[in-house]
Amino acid sequence: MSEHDHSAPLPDVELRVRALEAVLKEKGLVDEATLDTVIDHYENKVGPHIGAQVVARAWTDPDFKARLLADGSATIAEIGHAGLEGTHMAVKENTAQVHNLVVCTLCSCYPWSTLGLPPTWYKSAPYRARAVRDPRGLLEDFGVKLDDDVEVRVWDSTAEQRYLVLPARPDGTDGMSVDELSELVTRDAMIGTGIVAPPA
Amino acid sequence: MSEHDHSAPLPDVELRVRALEAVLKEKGLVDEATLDTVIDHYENKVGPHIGAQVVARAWTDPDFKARLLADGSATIAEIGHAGLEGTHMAVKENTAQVHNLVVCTLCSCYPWSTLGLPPTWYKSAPYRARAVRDPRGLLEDFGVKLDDDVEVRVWDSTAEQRYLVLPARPDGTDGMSVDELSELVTRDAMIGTGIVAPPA
Amino acid sequence: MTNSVHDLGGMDNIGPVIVEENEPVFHNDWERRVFSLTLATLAAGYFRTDEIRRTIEDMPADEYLSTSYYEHWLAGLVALMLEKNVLTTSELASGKSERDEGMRLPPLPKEAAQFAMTNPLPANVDAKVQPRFKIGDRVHTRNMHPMHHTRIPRYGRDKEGVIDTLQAVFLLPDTNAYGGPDTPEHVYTVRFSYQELFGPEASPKDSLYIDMFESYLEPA
Amino acid sequence: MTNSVHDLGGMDNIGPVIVEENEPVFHNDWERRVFSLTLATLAAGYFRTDEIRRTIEDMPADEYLSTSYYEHWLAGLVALMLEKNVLTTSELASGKSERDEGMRLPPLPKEAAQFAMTNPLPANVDAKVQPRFKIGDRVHTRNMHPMHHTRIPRYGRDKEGVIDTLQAVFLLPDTNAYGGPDTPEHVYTVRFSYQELFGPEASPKDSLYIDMFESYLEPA
Repeated sequence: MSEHDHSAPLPDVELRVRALEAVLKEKGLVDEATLDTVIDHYENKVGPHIGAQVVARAWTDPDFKARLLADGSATIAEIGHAGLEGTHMAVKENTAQVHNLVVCTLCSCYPWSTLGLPPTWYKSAPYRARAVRDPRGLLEDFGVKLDDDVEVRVWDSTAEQRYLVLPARPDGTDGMSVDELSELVTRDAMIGTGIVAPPA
Repeated sequence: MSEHDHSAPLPDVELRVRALEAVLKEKGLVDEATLDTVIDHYENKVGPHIGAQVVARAWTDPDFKARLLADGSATIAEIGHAGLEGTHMAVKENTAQVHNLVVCTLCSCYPWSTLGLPPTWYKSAPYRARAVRDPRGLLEDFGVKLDDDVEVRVWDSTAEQRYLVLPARPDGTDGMSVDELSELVTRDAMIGTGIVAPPA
Repeated sequence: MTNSVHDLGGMDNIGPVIVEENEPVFHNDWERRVFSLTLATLAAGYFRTDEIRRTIEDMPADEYLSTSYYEHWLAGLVALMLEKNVLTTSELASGKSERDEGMRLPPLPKEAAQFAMTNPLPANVDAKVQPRFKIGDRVHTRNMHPMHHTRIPRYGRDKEGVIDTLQAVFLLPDTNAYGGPDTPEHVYTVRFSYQELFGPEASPKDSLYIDMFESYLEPA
Repeated sequence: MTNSVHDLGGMDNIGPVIVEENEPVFHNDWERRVFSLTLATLAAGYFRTDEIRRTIEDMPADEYLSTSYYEHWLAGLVALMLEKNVLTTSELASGKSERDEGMRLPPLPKEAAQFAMTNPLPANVDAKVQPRFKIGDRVHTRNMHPMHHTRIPRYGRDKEGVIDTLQAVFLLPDTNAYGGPDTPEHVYTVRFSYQELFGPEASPKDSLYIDMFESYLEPA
């Protein structure tokens, strides 16, 4: 995972990527400005802060929350957060009785336009295998200990719809603004592998 | 799969085996003469020639064949071929209507005392996966083309019983002796991935 | 392919889930390049998302398990570029264009990329297909093991569930992964009890929801 | 473990079956040594066959798929020797004995090895257990995914079959793989139609026979 030392010979994978890119460019099939735009968008523009805004707004606006749960796609799009891997959205609410967890066992589908690109662990074979096999054990490893009477709902995202978990609003947040609340919301809480902790 | 060049550094696996053996011997837990006996037995004593004798005898002795199919273990033991991974034996007869194929999907169970140790392909992940998934396609790759009206029976050897296929006796072998017949019988024919060809 | 090792749901011993603190979006420049080249060629029309899912799944199983996510993308993208005759193995080896035939589409303009990344572009199709099932219907998932790409996970086959949601009409991945023919089908969210999927020792309270194309289902 | 990648039956894309002409019994001396060390320690009583099956299955999935058969044995044997406290990781690293505590059994004499390799030593147990099923009974295999070693293959779970043969009473691998407790059970050969296992597109003529311990089965 560490950056490659550029004085050492290039590993095979880097060489292959360079060759592929060089040929596609020499043939005029891809445009450098487009590649830069794509990279900039996912590296700098989208990320969990977008989902956190959606969550914080749902916590403070009952009407928005009701619409969000009824029609995730339209409601998220209405506040300007749509795009690739995020046009068809379903939002699942965590409550005292229900805990939702999202996985894509067959590849790594993820709501890019609300959470950005997924972390490596979400895309990893171990997560994809275990999230459906043993969600409660997995959640414990993530530090989420659920009471036995909480119902776990695992969403295996195998088609075009993407899932966002609406975490429970923590205690001690009365009167906080949408922006303040959104600072509390973590990426993991919107996947279901975390809960939102009360402010410190 | 080729022999290691001894002038090059030893690969990790050889080093680990040497260390394991050295420690077990230094502690006095294994005996060199026993290791040699084991290796000699499986490298030089047992092999498909034993199964071939069983098959040839079944082809020429209807009473032996009947007993073999009814009680493989006792009948093979009665002619002196028993031992580890071959004490519980079932023999399955190939006919014009039925073709049998043996696999162990979970590891590589195999009738050591009648066929010797299995070939690498039998133990390989591809064979174990495909023998149950697509036995007819697999058999074609082995050069065995079955008519559609032949019933394929695949035996997945998951417990203590080991399976031996009794291949069909080829045409053109009338009057041949047990020893002559046994020369025709291949290992693959006794696994079910081959058939016994008529004498050339 | 259907039962390749990519179908990981429910497997054991795949290793621990390792979380990297403060993980960057990309770890290396080659990951950036693979990601953006894939998106640019996908959006330009060289292939469909289901097609690259297929070519990634067709990686050898041990290689699939021992390589990283963007190595999967690279393998899938290269396989598609070769399959579509966009380029050749010789060109990939040399890093130089050697001929002019092959599939050619205009490069995706950056404005189009920007639009696709930030606007709702629904993937569903406006086909007049009546849904076979309604919310609350009990369904049985087919015991299907086709020798092609599919999106019904192995752990969810030959099981009973309940229609939870009607999503919309989308193109069936089983044909879409080969560039067509287009097969519009309703997609449902189907709820399964953990005990139905993993047996009586599984949690009696918990449920698994799987997105299912209509032809994966029959009435229970 | 139950659903590890060793449970290969029915998977796709695992690669081609490669046949080596005139293959030797062993390819290298280390294979001879791994094989004979395993047999000598097994027969001396350090572990049961089901135990080394378990430790082999517990290899990481990508390593399992990318290593050879005797590398599996080596990994399984080393894991057991450590688990049984026969030796330590430090001793394995140094190749030298460093202490005298730990499991100790007399070395297997060569005569005992010779006898075991050439004589019928039945593995079944003489327990007075009535079989629950008889030939011809229809059975349903349990939808079981226990978090331990088992020998019911994944493709054969939650399916209907017919008792073809009563074999004998053997020790259930699910407990035997941990050195006990001994659980004597009848083992049956169960016949399944290909269509039951792999769906209506599978051959209507062909059958699969799987050895099944009694507790893997319930009446259909």
